[in-house]
Amino acid sequence: MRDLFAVAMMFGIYSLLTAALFMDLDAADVAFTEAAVGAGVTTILLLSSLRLTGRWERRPKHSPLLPLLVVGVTGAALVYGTLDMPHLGDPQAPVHQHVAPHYIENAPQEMGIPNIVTAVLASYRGFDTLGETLVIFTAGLSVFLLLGSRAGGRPRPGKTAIGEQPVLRLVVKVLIPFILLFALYVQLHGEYGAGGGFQAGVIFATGMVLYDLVFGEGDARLVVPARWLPRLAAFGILVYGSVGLYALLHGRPFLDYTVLAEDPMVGRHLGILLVELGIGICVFAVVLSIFYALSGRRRQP
Amino acid sequence: MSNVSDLFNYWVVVFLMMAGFYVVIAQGNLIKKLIGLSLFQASVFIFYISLGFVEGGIAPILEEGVSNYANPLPHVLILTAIVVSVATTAVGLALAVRIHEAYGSIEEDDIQTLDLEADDPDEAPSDKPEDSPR
Amino acid sequence: MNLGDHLPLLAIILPLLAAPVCVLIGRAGAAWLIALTSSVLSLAAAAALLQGVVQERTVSYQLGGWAPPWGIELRVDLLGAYVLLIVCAMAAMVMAYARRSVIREVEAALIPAFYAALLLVFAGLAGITVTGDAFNLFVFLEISSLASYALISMGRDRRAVSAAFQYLVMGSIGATFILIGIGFLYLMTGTLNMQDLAQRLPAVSDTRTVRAGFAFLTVGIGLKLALFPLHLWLPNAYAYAPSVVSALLAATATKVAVYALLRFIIDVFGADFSLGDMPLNLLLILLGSLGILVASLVAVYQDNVKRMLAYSSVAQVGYMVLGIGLASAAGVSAAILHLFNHALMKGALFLALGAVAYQMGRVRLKDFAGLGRSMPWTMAAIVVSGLSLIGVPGTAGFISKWYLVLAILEQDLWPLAMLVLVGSILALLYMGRLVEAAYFQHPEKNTVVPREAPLSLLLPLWVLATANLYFGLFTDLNVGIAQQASSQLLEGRP
Amino acid sequence: MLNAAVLAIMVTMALALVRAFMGPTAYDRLLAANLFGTKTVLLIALAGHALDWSGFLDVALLYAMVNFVGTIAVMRFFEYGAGEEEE
Amino acid sequence: MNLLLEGLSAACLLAGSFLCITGGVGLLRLPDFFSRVHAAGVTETLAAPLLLTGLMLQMDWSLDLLKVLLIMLFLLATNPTASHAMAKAALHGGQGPNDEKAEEDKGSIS
Repeated sequence: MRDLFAVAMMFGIYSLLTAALFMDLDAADVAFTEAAVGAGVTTILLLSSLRLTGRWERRPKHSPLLPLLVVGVTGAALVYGTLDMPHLGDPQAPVHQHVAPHYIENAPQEMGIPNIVTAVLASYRGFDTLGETLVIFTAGLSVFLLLGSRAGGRPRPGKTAIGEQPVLRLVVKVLIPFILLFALYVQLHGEYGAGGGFQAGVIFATGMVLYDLVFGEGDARLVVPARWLPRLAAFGILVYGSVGLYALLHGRPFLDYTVLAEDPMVGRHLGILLVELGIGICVFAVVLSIFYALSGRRRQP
Repeated sequence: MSNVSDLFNYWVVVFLMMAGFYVVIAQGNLIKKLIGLSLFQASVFIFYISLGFVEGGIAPILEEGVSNYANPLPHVLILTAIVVSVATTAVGLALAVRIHEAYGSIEEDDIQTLDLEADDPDEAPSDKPEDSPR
Repeated sequence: MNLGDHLPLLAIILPLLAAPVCVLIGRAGAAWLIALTSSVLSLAAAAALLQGVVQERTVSYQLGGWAPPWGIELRVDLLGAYVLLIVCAMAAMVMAYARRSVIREVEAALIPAFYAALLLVFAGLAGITVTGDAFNLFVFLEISSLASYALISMGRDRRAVSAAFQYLVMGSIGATFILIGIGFLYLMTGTLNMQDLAQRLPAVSDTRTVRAGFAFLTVGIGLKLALFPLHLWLPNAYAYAPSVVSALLAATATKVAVYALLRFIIDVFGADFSLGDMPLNLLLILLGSLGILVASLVAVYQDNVKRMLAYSSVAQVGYMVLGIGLASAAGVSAAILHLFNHALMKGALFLALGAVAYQMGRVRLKDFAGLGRSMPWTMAAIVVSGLSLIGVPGTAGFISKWYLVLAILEQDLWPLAMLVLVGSILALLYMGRLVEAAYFQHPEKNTVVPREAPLSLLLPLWVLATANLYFGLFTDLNVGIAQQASSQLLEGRP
Repeated sequence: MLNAAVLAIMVTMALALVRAFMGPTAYDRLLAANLFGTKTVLLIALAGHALDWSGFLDVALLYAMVNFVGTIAVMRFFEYGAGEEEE
Repeated sequence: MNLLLEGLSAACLLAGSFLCITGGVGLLRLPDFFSRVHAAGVTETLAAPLLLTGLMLQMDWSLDLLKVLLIMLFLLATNPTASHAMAKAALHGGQGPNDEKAEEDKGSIS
């Protein structure tokens, strides 16, 4: 498979199948994220960088013996590790005995929201999610450092991306409001079903990317100029951080949402919503800035 | 020694991991290495999620009259890990683009030969001109 | 809960949230100021935390108000506070030093983002030392390494970008191995909190899954540690990165990885399991000694001084790993001591190289010809920290080597003691080349004679150089804490 | 009855995969990938109802969108790739 | 009443799956790219709504029903456009609709 475009598409299919597998393993949220990210963002980023680095791959010259050996050893260690594992899905496995039951029993009383995953994500292990948002922020920062926002010459307003496609432009014009609305639905729906700040941010960005693809990035940059995006991402993180720090002012430990309102339940609701909003803004800004940096760059041979 | 047939799904995951790991090590093209890397990470996620699967349970979204739910903790870990995997791939792609501009190719062998060609590693004219578009 | 209770959190939240503020403000001068103030404040928090921990052994901080196994807990014991202090101290020094060096090496438009990334590397490393949750450690590790990939690629030489890519690939593989290891442990115990893991592991410690998990974790951390066979990414990464970045990474990154290794091997798995049942102590001793020999030998033949110091870092990591491999209280305390002293030495040396790069633009051995006269202060600092690297009595390096040799002799492993001596001699060799070039060679005719580096570069450099001497002479503070930390770690559980 | 439909979809996906591997021109691969994506949306919808998963319809809707955007992206970047240089 | 519903949904599902398979086979067998676009078009734009209506008939009135309807509308909007855009792009890509010669040499290059 030496045509890297085909490899990128195959990778899209692979991550799609992984998302379907997650669905089957009862992981709705994770399937949602994997589909939005694996098939959507990664494929688009891959394609836009392949545009810059060339589509064809040369046959590697050196012999595959050493890699095979290393892979074999690691694989043997992994299989050795799996021998004592409990079977798939057996309820007696230690995993389901210790920490998890607490989440399932107490989440309704303490949080009052049906989606336990969002409850654990935003409140029980909120610090992990702050770390996760910072990882995304670091990625956006690194791509900004590497490719710079103004790189690749000034945006070419009005240059249509795919030649003359009047039909496509019309349909996309109708679709984009729907996509952005769907993203908003996912953002606010995080507590009741699959969804949340991170997936919503990605869908927002995909909507803008679609606009950029079809109408040429000149127009897209007029709508959301590239200069704002790093600041927007920073703003998203500060929203998250300030919700946490607010608890500090009241003498409660960091990220304790009960201080936000008298009744702790309402406080936690509010906290989770605010936090998800912060993540959504940050992810949207980062994904879009990475796409701009890659697609806006002129091809240097 | 639990009978082996039940562990089948772990071995599928192990095979996927090793496929991804092999691509990262053996392939010369930098972008293919990145794809192999995210393949490797994706299969680790499948492993995590298969930990949390409970026979007959449903997705961890509370509904009346249902008591048996899948374990939510691995899902939370994986949501974070997917983000990490995407972030690494994005930075890797940006690096690959910069390497292509600096070296003219993203094949690992070419990069090594170009580096060795420069006789005095630091004297090499290859020092990026100051005005390269950042 | 007054301010004192929030210390573990403040030490890492300040730089974490200062990074987005730097990007938001977007002006270079302000970004540097924010970076400096936040690292100095977290240094103060770390110092206060160390006082607190010295009295009451461990400080625990529950995030979001949830009890440990369910919520995430920041748990700081003596070792954690000690490593946090050195990380914050080195970060404060590097930030104070950075202003002029960054202006010269980084394009103006990118400087605010550069400082934000520096803060994120520092915050990620500080987070690793503070967190008590295994998965949280993975997240912080990922933050610091992701930020360091971009920073390394900012170097002026085009090889910086390919070095950053190699580091990204090997770093991500290491991180994924750690993730697999944590997954195996979680599978068998059902928890992620390190203390909880420590209690629940002995029951399942003879199963193959835990052993495989242990192996993956050790290899993953070994990759991050640049342990001998897995160190290939380090020389290029440190050599071609901007001088400020290589200073910060050399002084802190590998040290925090050693801390993580200690935390997992002794705290989570228990010393008798990891160093007794599993053949890890032999492995560590073997790899450590190999690392010392091979890396020092290669360092002698390097032309680029930064690469030389990078190889010497790999050798010094070999010493620490050797200490851990001895599996004795003395050995572990020697490793902790060396962790502290090595941060001082490498920090000073890389800052000095930054000063030379600031004046000369490049740091090859030829550029050092005649520097003894033209940049006296910088060269004097290099000599002082070089002596500390070799382990001359009266410097911090000597103390850690002394305690390491004592620990070795305790188990009368004569060959190892000889090995440490040979390592010091090799260090004498490659530092000698540098000093000889600086003081006894004359610069080529046509090169311009550089002036001395500006004061803002020299001050932090000299603070670190004198710290090398201070900790060489007054050893009670340093050695006391190291021995207490290692005994607390080891007697934590039999 | 649902299972029969799910089976039919799976067969079509397999055929699409064969075309994706074999397809001489890159356009064939693109076509096959697009078809594969649409079929997966249907698969998730039908299988979700049959095995009564929860929250599967959001995933199906999202995937229809992502598949469309992916196809447009490939066409956009493919045109650049083919147009400018043939290595 | 629900017998009628059952029968109708069974019929829809059957027709949908039949079209699906014919489209798939068509995708493999047809020689030229543009005829394959037609085959793919059949499955995407006809079989999909049939299958989804079959599904909708089986579901009771709920939010899910609305979502399936939404998916159907979305598919109806995007698939024809995608096929149209692909055909147009292929045309631009220099691959004439039914000139066999162009098919062979074009095949070798890309």
